[in-house]
Amino acid sequence: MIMLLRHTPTELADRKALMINPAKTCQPIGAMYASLGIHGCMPHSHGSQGCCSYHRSTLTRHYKEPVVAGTSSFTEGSSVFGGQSNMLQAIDNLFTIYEPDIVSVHTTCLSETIGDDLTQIVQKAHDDGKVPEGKYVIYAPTPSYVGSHVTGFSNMCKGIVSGFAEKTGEKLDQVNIIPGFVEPSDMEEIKRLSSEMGVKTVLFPDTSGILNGPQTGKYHMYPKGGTTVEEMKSTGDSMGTIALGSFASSLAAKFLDTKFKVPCDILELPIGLPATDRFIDSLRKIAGVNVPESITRERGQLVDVMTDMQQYFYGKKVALFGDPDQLISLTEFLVSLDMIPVHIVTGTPGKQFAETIQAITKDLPVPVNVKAHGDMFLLHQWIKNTPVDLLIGNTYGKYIARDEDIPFVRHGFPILDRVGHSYFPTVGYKGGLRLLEKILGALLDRQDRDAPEESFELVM
Amino acid sequence: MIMLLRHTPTELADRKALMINPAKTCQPIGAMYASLGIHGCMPHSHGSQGCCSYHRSTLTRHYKEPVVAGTSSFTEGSSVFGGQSNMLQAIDNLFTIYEPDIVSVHTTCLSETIGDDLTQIVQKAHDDGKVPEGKYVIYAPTPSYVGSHVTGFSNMCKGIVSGFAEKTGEKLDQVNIIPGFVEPSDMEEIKRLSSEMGVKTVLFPDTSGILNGPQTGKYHMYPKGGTTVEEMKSTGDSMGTIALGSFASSLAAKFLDTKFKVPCDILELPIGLPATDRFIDSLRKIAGVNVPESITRERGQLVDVMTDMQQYFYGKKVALFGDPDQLISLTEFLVSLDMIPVHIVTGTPGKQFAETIQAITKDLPVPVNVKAHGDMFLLHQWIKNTPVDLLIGNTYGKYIARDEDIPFVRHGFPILDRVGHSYFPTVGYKGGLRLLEKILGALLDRQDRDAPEESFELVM
Amino acid sequence: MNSTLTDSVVLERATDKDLHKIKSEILEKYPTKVARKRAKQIVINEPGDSNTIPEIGANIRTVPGILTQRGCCYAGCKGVILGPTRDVINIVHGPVGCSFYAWLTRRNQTSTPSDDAPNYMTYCFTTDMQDENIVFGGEKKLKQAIQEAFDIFHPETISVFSTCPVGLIGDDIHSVCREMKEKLGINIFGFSCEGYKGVSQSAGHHIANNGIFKNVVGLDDTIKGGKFRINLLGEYNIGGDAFEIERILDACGISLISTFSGNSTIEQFANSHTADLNAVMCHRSITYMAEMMEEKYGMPWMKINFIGAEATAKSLRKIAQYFEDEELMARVEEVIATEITPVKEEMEKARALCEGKLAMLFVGGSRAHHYQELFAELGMRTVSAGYEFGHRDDYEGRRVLPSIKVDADSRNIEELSVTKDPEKYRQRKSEEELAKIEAKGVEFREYGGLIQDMKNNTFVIDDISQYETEKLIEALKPDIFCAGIKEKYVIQKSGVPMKQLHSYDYGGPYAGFKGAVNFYRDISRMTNSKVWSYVKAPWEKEPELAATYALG
Amino acid sequence: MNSTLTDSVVLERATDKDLHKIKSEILEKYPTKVARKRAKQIVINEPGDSNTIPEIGANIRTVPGILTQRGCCYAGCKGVILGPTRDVINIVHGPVGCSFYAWLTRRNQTSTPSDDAPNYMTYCFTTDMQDENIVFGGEKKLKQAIQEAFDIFHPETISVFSTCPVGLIGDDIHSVCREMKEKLGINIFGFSCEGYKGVSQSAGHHIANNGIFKNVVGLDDTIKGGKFRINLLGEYNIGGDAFEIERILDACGISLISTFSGNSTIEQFANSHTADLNAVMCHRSITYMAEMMEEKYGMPWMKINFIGAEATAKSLRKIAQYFEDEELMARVEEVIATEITPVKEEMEKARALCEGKLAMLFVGGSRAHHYQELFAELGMRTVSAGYEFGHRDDYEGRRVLPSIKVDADSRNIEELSVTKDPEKYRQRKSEEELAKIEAKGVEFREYGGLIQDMKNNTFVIDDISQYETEKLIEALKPDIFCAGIKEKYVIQKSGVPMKQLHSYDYGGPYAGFKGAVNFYRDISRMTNSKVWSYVKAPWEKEPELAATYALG
Repeated sequence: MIMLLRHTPTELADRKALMINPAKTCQPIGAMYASLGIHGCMPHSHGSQGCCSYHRSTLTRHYKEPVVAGTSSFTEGSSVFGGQSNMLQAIDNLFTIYEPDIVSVHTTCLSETIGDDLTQIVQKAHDDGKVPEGKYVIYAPTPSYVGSHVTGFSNMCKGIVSGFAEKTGEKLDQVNIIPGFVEPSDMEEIKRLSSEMGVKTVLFPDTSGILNGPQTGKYHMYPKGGTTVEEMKSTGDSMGTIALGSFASSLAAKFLDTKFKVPCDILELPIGLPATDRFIDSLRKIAGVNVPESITRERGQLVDVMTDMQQYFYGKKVALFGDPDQLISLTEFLVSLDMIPVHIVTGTPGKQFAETIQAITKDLPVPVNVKAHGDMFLLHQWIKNTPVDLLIGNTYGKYIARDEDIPFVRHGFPILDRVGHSYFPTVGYKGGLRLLEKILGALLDRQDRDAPEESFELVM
Repeated sequence: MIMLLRHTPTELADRKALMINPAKTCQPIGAMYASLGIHGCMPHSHGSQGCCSYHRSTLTRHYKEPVVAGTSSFTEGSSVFGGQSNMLQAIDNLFTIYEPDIVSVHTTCLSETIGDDLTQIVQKAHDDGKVPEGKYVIYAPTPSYVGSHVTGFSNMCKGIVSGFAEKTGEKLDQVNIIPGFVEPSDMEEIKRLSSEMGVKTVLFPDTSGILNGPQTGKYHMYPKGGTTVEEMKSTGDSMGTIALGSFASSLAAKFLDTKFKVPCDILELPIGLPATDRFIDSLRKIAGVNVPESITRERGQLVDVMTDMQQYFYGKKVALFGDPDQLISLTEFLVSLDMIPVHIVTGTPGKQFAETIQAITKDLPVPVNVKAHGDMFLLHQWIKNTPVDLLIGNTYGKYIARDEDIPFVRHGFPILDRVGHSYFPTVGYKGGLRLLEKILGALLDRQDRDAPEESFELVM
Repeated sequence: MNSTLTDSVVLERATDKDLHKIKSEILEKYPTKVARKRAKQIVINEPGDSNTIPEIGANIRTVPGILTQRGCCYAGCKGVILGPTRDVINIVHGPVGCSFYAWLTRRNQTSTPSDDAPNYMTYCFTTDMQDENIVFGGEKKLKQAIQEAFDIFHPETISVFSTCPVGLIGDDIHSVCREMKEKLGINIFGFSCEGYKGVSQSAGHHIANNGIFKNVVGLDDTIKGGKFRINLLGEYNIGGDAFEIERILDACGISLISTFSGNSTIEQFANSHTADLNAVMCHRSITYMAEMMEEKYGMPWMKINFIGAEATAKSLRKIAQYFEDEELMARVEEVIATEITPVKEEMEKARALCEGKLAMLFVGGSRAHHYQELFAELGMRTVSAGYEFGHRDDYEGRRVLPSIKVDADSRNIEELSVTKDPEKYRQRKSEEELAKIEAKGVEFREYGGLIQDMKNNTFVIDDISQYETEKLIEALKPDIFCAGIKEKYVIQKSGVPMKQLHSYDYGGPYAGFKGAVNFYRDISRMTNSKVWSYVKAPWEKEPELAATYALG
Repeated sequence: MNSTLTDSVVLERATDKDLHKIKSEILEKYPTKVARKRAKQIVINEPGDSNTIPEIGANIRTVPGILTQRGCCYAGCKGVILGPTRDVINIVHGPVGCSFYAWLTRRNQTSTPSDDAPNYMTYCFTTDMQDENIVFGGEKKLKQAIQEAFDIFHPETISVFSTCPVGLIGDDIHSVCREMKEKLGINIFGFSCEGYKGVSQSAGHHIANNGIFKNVVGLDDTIKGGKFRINLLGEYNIGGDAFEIERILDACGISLISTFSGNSTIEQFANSHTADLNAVMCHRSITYMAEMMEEKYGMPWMKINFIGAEATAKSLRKIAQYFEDEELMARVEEVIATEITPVKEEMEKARALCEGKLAMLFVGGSRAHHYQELFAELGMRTVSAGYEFGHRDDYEGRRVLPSIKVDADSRNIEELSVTKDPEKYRQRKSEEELAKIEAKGVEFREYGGLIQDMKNNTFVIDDISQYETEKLIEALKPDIFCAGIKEKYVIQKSGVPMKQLHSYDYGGPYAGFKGAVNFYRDISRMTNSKVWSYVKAPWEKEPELAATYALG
């Protein structure tokens, strides 16, 4: 078979400047995704048209759903004289033509390099009467040359609370949850778990219902779903905030803490048993509720499959790449399954990533390769040097999986070639079951494929 | 590669006596499964030990859960003199040692051939004081030489209502649902959908919580879950019965109708869009409720994936085998996806099966092979004559799938080599989404596997 | 383009709806200035004399916030033109995103002869600029990146693409490229294709053409191929289109020296000036190249079109006529005769299911035009069409070129001044010879516009907005809508099947004879699928309750 | 069996618990008659002189309703003995279930030399009797089924198995088989192995042995193999055990003429009487065959055991001693020396993680005994064990045989009367020669019981019930429990890892040297896995609420 990544050598070479096959993309797409999780919101990309077009395309390919957003359509002129007039015109047009409740602006490397001041431009939009009564413009700086799409998501989460959160002085019996850069299905599952716990929550952003919407024969630009203005305003009065995933969610949580004294608990994404345990336990403690039987039962089902199928997980080597919050929880989950995550790469920078992974994997019997601000080329080289039994990552992983003939489980962003991720969660205990089903399926399909006649198993 | 079913010739030959590679098994296992869906129930197999052992083993391998049941342990003597004394002793021992609320007896070919009269023996057990106060013995005749495991399930459903149902004269605001021979996850999903509709239901049998239970570190012979005695008693007072799957569920429904004038609606299993639509619509009409937004939304999500992914389904030929109720709904679902189910085999006898399938497939552009009381050997021969793009069936299908190199989706009973079926439903709209994810996954994995370099797709 | 459609039924109306009313309803919602601008870009093909071609606003700035589907200059340069060439390492100089989004997302196929042959298309290379590179400049990092690419891969060619911030901070990528070219001894060159240049992808095509022409074309004078040697320009091998065209050309005995750019190599580009004819598919993106090559090397160009069975046949004949070779003409007729029968059969089958249905096409810079051929073959009516990044000539025909005023956005894109190459120029045909061929109905240096090929009472809309799309669907209720991935699910949520004409929805090929068959099948599948009948739930269709009883 | 364990530490107690107390607590719950019966089947290995072997109730009827794990006669005949033989079409005459449940569910592996070689093990054949067959008899259908099997597959052998109703309605399968054998000219024979016969699978083994002996053994007199020619009896190639044993025998230069029955063929059975020694693994299921072959053909048999590295070495030595060949003995020592080193290494590694842990084994008719070898090698203590279908000799040793009274259930199983074959009998070793070899510590026609090999203060329980299993786990808290699939999840729900010793949980092989390594690894994985630490939720471990606030 002809190799798709035939030029990737086994020998590692130090690279200082060239990124090859990135395991991240840029901030604005994360900001756009977060904005889509607000009800009645039109995301707006302050930059040249290409950014917006690329982000919409990528999000659309991942969700197979409409993704609309405005762009300031910078020309060479705007790049010289600044984007204010483009943005003012855009705000006017968006509110006039598309009638959103909110326009949520994020910047790009272009407008950031120029130095456009969003605070000032938005103020001017208000002053010029471009923002209709009762409508909102929120914004976040998301320079593409800092961090990654996860950072952009994080910045827009902060943009949401800094744009909306208020403190009335009256505490509300509710908990804020920032779900992190996860699927709409995950956000829905986090809401279901919280509601099952009897805890009233404000989850933001919330793309469920928006990026996994129904086919109804009628297109709705602003579908049912998303966090409402009222909910977002109320976050300053909440009893606490649970931030899921420190890379994606801690910024907004800390803002609420600092500005409104809403205390926050920064947890890992509830992917896998141990992390979900901590999420449920945190909810329990913050809200002073008992964990209902129904959730303990879901948990027990997950543990049941873990114990029943342990032989198939045990000792299997895994390579994984993706976003740091996802990888941290996934790695912990794999370790809890007696699996061995040996190569772990995120494209997102941040030195605490490697430290966290090293702490999780410290008892493993083999050395673990881990890198933040790494790329898939490096991951592939690691795999060539130490082969693995399983690869977990986004769709781009399929090229490595094919060349190296490794069972492959799609997880993360973007998944461009399969459906399911937006409908079925991987967070929570049920999400853990889904992951186990997928991992087992990949491993057992391989065993079936490679089994000689005499050991092709009926029962597994 | 060495062929696993190398002796299967392409040429079809008429067979009158030899069944090869059955697509069914015998009644008692279906009865045992149904009995497990009653809370506090100990199934009991009235026959020789092997039956019980085989049924427990097969159910255990499918569910990866404890399955306990008693046996009358016939010896040569009992076979000559009748099994009454063994059964009386068994009833005594079961109640004494294992303290069930209910012992649910089914027969076997052995005890049926002998002619043991369960009504009489159970009466004697009561008369002899072997049935403690407040405890129950119910029973069903399940001769292995009639019908199949589905028939056994059906007979035990009737055994349940004939053993428990009462009419107090006071109608209850509730609907009986007989879910058919489906997974615990399916039963749970049917309950969820009903509850979401605001309809109070008695679902029986109900194996959810029993055959997909949690790992808690403590074994419970009678786990939480299952239909309770009170619920089963109340079925005679219900406003109506929805029987899902005429092969598995109509017998009990008709019994309630005839004996207690509880009207019944006999529907197909709610697998796939059209059949789920009919189930929801029937619930709506019987209970006089509106379909809530939440369910319409789930439906819309399923339609959305159907429309978005139509190109991958369209025109794909499918072979499927399994139980008649499952196959009828699955076939209809595949047709609604523009797929072409070309070979359909159930081992269960019943001439209405072929008629129903023919009606569903009448507009297909190719002739459809369908057979009730058929076997997998025939299916395999059909496939050799007209190859297919996909095979759907229980674990035994993997031998055909491997020999003929066909993408394979496991569905039905038994699934012995994968997990997931007992946790994630295939009924309802969410179940439809799961099926679509699995079917698409199988088709696209194959496309990826076979794609030459130039057409290995990133986006699908 | 003279389509089968226009030949027969020029005056037929595509719809009976009052398009003027619809247009004013659409414009009503816009702020005044926007409405005025959009009014020029929304043209109604009037009933009556089809020789009056209305003027359209095109290749002008998009209104900010209007929800355009357009992309940027970088997308046109890297994504479209350089993307499908496998033996060059394309390093995107900038923050990670631009490179990431263009990574394998255009569905150009490439087929290498062996596992030894270079193919870097599956890779994504970027300098991943960080904030310090923005502050202190990125030239050093770029230089290092080129070095690392060379050390690891040893490619024969490296190209570099500037993204937005690079232009602003003033990194001189061209001098970096020159320096590294000298140092490493391989061909290295750059494109200043910052996203903000021009008004759409179109600017990037021009920049890409210029770069390839300057840095690659003419480097290899080896004469390859047989007697009839052509280049195919503007064919990007989406879904294997180029493979099908290659198959047909091969059957006809025509040698393909290079394709700009699909299943292409830098090696072929370098040798492309040795061909004897440039056959141009997507005139929008590549005519620059055809013109410069004619000027410098003396080879004529003609517009051809392999989308549609009739169009394919016609294009083959045109090429054969150019070569004025009886044997070739006979061979071409033979190929057409063999190929066309099964195509016609499939066409009839599909036509029975599709005839009379309505299509809309809003895509690209020539596709919205070309694909009307295929719809016409199916008896379907195109009721509205337009380009995402077309110019006026793409709508009105090349003849309109002299009357187009060059605005500031276009002026910023370099126009190369090209002259005859003293050594390599070779006039393939004299003007007299060309005139003689033209007299037989073959045009050179010419292409028709979309407007003249469309029926009367149709909409032609440039740079259509999301809002206009919605209104149009509501008003005209098409049976199929063709555009790109961004529009895909917006359209489908309205219950209208949507066909992507960039990616072909991962189907195809649609070019040539076999491609036409694929298209017929796909369109008849999409417009006749059962799935759309399930959009409404039974309780939505029949909401009355025959309540057996009501629950407490 | 003389295990490494018993050699060294006979008197060590396996547990300090008061087993008498536990036993009476268990019996307390039973109805009086049941308690009395079970009391005999629950034996405590007393501290003290290990030569006193307590008597145990075994191979007696199961109490109805007690929740036994036992299967039936058919399972023993078709499932165990005939199942693993690939070149015979096994038609199960009866309703569908019996054939279905035995379809590929025992994990016997088979490896054919080529795609031409017959392998029917992946197929399931049944007459699928319907009610009319029960009423009017099924002989005609059976005849027709045999004909159809012949017409489609052209096998060389067909066998037929009676299931429960067949015996009751009186179908004479044997006469049908004879008739069809005559008609078709291939070997066809039947087994009257109705499920109600005997008290467990064990009856089926006997019936199977009789059938194979009568109908197959001795049919082919060809002398195959080398100088040292043996049969392996009672090795069913679960998880590839036989492959590992074949590998080792091959390395030693010992020819395996046949295996009864794993990776086996009818062809080998037919030829098996030409071997010079029967080496018996699972004595429970197959000693019948060894005895009959010795009687009729004159070849001695000895008990061997390939479960456990030491046991494997010892068994190889015994075989070598039988042949009294220096070269063979040297070769065997060489093989052992080479193989044992890596095994020992793995043993030590695993032992470090497993030492002192407790095991329970309730399975089969010899496995519960054999596998104690492996646990001993890991330093694990077997605190309870028993068989599902063992007889008293399996517990107490073969010496007890004369004292066992034959009850009604056993009497119904045919005992073949076997005599010397006038032509084929050949005495391999005279009684004197055997005595000479025995003097060196090799026993013939002998096997020890499980009880004598177990430590003091352990439970030995025959036909253990579900209830007893639960109580035992509660009382003795084992670290691992070995049994079959029916017990698997019951045990695991109690938080105790459970190892299937029928299917090996789809792992293995566990026999021989490589198998031992697999076992060490699996057991150390299972008894040291992280997953068990997650059984309790954090809120179950620490249920107090540090309520930040309470919601309304």
